[in-house]
Amino acid sequence: MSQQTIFYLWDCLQYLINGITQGSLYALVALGYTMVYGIIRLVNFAHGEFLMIGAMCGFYAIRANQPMGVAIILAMLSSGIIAIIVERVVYRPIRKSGRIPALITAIGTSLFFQYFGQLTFGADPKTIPPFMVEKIYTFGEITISNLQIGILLITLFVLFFLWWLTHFTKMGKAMRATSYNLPAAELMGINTNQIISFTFFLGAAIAGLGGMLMGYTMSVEPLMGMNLGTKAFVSAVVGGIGIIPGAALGGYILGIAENMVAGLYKSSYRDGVSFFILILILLIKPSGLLGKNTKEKV
Amino acid sequence: MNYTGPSHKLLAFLTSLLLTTAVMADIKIGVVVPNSGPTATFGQENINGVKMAMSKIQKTSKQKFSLIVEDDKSEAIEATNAIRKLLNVDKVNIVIGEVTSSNTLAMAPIAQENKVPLFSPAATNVKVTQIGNFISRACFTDDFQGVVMAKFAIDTLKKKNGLIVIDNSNDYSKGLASAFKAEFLKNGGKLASEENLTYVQKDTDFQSLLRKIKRANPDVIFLPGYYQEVGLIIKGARALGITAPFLGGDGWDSPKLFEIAGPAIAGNYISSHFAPDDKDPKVQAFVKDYEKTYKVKPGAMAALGYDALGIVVDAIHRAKSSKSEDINAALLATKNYPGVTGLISIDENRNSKKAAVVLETTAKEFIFKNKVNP
Amino acid sequence: MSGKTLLKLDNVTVKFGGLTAVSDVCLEIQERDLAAIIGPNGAGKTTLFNTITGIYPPTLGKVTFNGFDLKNIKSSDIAELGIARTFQNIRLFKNSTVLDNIRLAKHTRIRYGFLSSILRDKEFLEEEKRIKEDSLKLLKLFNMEDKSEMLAKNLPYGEQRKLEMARALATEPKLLLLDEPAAGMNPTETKELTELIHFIRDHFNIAIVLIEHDMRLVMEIAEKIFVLDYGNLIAKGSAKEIQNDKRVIEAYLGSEIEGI
Amino acid sequence: MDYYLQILLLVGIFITLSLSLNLINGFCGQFSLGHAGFWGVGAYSSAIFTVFHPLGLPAPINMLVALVIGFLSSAMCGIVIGVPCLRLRGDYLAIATLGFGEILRIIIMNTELVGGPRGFINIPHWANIFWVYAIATLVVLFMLRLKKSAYGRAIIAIREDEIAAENMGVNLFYYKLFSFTVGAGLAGIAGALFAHTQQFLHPSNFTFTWSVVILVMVIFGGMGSISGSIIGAIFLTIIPEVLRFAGGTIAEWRMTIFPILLIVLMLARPEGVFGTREFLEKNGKQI
Repeated sequence: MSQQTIFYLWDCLQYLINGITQGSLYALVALGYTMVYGIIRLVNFAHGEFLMIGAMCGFYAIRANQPMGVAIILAMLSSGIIAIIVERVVYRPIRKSGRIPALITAIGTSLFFQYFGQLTFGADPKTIPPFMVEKIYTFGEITISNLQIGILLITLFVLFFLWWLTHFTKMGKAMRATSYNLPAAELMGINTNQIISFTFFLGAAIAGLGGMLMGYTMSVEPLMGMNLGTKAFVSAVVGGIGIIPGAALGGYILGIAENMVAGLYKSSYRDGVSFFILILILLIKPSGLLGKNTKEKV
Repeated sequence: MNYTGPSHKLLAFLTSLLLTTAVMADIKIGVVVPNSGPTATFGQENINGVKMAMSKIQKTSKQKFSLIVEDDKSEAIEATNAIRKLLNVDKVNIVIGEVTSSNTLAMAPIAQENKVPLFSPAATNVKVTQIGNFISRACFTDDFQGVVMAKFAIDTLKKKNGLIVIDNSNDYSKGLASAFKAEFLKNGGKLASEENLTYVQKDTDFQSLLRKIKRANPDVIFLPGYYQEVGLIIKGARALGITAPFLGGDGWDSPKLFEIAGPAIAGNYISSHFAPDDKDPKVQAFVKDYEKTYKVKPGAMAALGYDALGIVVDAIHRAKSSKSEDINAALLATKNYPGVTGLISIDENRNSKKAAVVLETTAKEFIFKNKVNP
Repeated sequence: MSGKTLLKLDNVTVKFGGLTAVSDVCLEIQERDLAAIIGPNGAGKTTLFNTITGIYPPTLGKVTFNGFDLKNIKSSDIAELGIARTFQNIRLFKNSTVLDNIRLAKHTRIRYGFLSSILRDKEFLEEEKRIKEDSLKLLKLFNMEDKSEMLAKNLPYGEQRKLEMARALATEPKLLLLDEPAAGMNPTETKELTELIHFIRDHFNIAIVLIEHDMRLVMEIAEKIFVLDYGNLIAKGSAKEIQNDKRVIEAYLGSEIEGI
Repeated sequence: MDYYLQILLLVGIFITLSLSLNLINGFCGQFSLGHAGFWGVGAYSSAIFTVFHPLGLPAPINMLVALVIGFLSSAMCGIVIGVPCLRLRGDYLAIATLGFGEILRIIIMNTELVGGPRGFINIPHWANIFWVYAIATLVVLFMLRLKKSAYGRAIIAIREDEIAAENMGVNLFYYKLFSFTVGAGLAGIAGALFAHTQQFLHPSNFTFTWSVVILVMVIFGGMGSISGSIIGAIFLTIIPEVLRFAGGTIAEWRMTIFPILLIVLMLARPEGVFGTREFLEKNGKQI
């Protein structure tokens, strides 16, 4: 093999590793989209903004000299609480009016928080220090940082936690029942409103965590939710919206594909490739990779 | 206002001041900035500079000015709506704006058609002032910065084995890069690799790029990008053992660069409009005032906003008229205006001719290195 | 039982994944037939209708209508060939007027082009006038002409069922499939319906197949009855024959024999 | 008054745009979130023609050709996107069109010929308020006539109930593709008008956010209502501008007021101002 080919292969490996890191972040944010969609069939466009609010609170906590752990917990809590408030005040009353009004309301909420964020927090990007001191390990031509490993481990932990929660706790079972058939769950005595609130809280809190982890690569700014939210949303759809493992799968596929295309071809097509994959998947299997095909009953 | 220019200028200025203050009615200055949307970070700093200049002028000048500020949401449609409102409803005499080249380009045909001067504080794209004779700017163009840094690399740093990394998502980076390349090769430099090294905004991972740089092994790297990506690139480069200095343009010029890159940022150079630690007393007074008002150090956007308004007010005084055509003529005749971003003259292409400052990065901040005249 | 064969199902099987909804069904409908398909819930009756109208293509077997093999023919083209239907859970165009529901059903009979409709030329105006007159005539047969400008969703339930039938007839079919036309009706309304179905068959000279649970209605009007159970055709024949069929009684035991 | 003229002009362009989306979303019930992409394709392709290859004929003729080019190029994109996507339903279709809209914009962004991220400059000023309202009037007339023809009835039937429509002889694919293509094409015309009145194009005009703005115009007035789309376009173009004059805090916060109004409207009247009816039309009965 020529020197060039060897470099090429090393590069591919490196992009794969970077893709997994980025995919982890997408997955964390995608979980919230998927859980909310699973339970009330709403594409929650404001999810990215919940994340932004959390990350902002985390940033101010750090600036007030709080330790990183406290800041992360604060970020998760504030994301979660804002999600509960929005669900209670805005989404719940609109739910009966059908899906299109609900979708428009979600878009409106998203726009509101974007502009609100720019006016209250200022438009300038704010940096969060990484959640641990960075160390870089080199293997041959590739490098891995302990932060990358940390992000992967945290994501896997969150996924494991969700799996445990949905399969082995009363709350989780109620969530699954609600998601399967909301009116039926209600008849079975499940307080579905409470379940929906909890789902919003959980999804947003995980997104808040994702926002804080992003301190590693990105800064926090009021419009961060828009870019990240769109990608995470695409991940959720690619994996099969409404399905928790699907969100993770979609996130990793997108992360890896984006890094491969940006590295080996051109980074201007980084955003293009995610949408391309999205459309490809929708055309081949509209319900997503792990989704089940459903036929309309006549 | 204390002039440092030749004495006849001072005299002219004083007489104009005397003559005009008595005659003219309230002069309206419109400003279009992005106060929300993706480029709001520049717009918000810029408008701070403009407002500070205004309050300072209102304290000393007898002439009454009113400032009408419009937000354009960082969008071209909104920018054109905003300037039309300023021109037709508020009937402003002159418009300052916008900070980005694309939105200035969107507004330029409208200003030109209405024959009202449009003076951009920070639109550096070459094409902006080519739209017409009512469009001018307070900053130098992208080309100039490329030339400045190529000269700096060869003359001051004595480095001749260069490499250029381009942010492919904007014209700004491409403009600087091509000017740098031409000047660098002309003066005996050579490129360490023929490969196209590019990235785009919002990229967060640069490993592939960095490894290509490392393999090429240059002794100086020109990286005309914006601070967010630049910070990450330099941080990664140092971690990977790339020791060559990076050179950049005013896109780097933000305190955030140091937060993003950390201590790795030390030992690189940029060209910019303004150095807060410039020993010039005008600059020091500006920095002190700004910090007092806004609790942060001013960046280039604030300084350019401050100067843009200063130049406009100066032109209005010299024009002795509130007619837009006269103000424009006076504006284009600006010679050696002593701004905080240098001694500014408007050249025949309606661009600002002024010195660029070269700043060196330490671990914490930019320090003034030298001035490069056009 | 005269006339030529209109609809023929040869060994039709419909599977959804592992579930067999209809299994190896053969049946024939002649012109001017008045037939009924009965069977317990989940027997595959509606699926059979869906297969005939091209919504779910048969997994195995063949559907022939008026000599055409319906394989790979779109629902819309099947409608044009002359099969019309109503739905178990009324599917009207709710936010359209009664008249527009009927006019839409005339869709396949319209000859003017897109440009004519935008330019409103003579061809368009004449044809639209004719369609309107025909539609109102049809509504008159159903005693609904005075409601032609009401929105479909504002009609009472019984009239919604009637409108669905009128709409199906407006496509000018040769075969009309009625999916539980009497569902939710009281005895008086059901009686009217019986008369209406007879009237339709005689006035329009078409074949009618209905799915119905109301045995009184079925026994009164159906000349031919097909019995489905778990996707299998377990019996066919006249009302008398069916009433005495052992397998039918077994299938219905304890549930829906009250009408017999 | 140039400023008021500009607002009036934008209102006219948005009337065409919201009607074009209403054909897809409101009439046919196919949820598209990528409409700004079609708008952009029409704008850019017509401007490529007038900037680089104008015919040696008077400006109005060139403008007419530009409108045709805008229509055809966007309609073509509509077909290319519609053929694979229209099999999808509801949210999935919305997401797919969102993806395509963004891809169109990314392609524009990466095309050096049209200025990429700098924007497309020097577009001739060949259209004006008369052009804009002549086209808007024609589009309104087109939609009114379409609505009252077999084509319109078939398209509306698809919105009301796809399966029933198909069983009444409506070829779903054909009519969905028809409304998608014609809707895209009309958006392309709006794009051509936009390009030749603004004289400047930037990819940021054609983002997902703008697709949403157009959609909100349609939904505000009522899906399927022609007069609703007109009211929606007028209201949503004028409100942000009116707020400019409110001065002080309100002007500064105007961008947050818009989404709040939107949410309140949805809570109070989810079917939009007119529902599927027309102005002065009650219960389907025309007065």
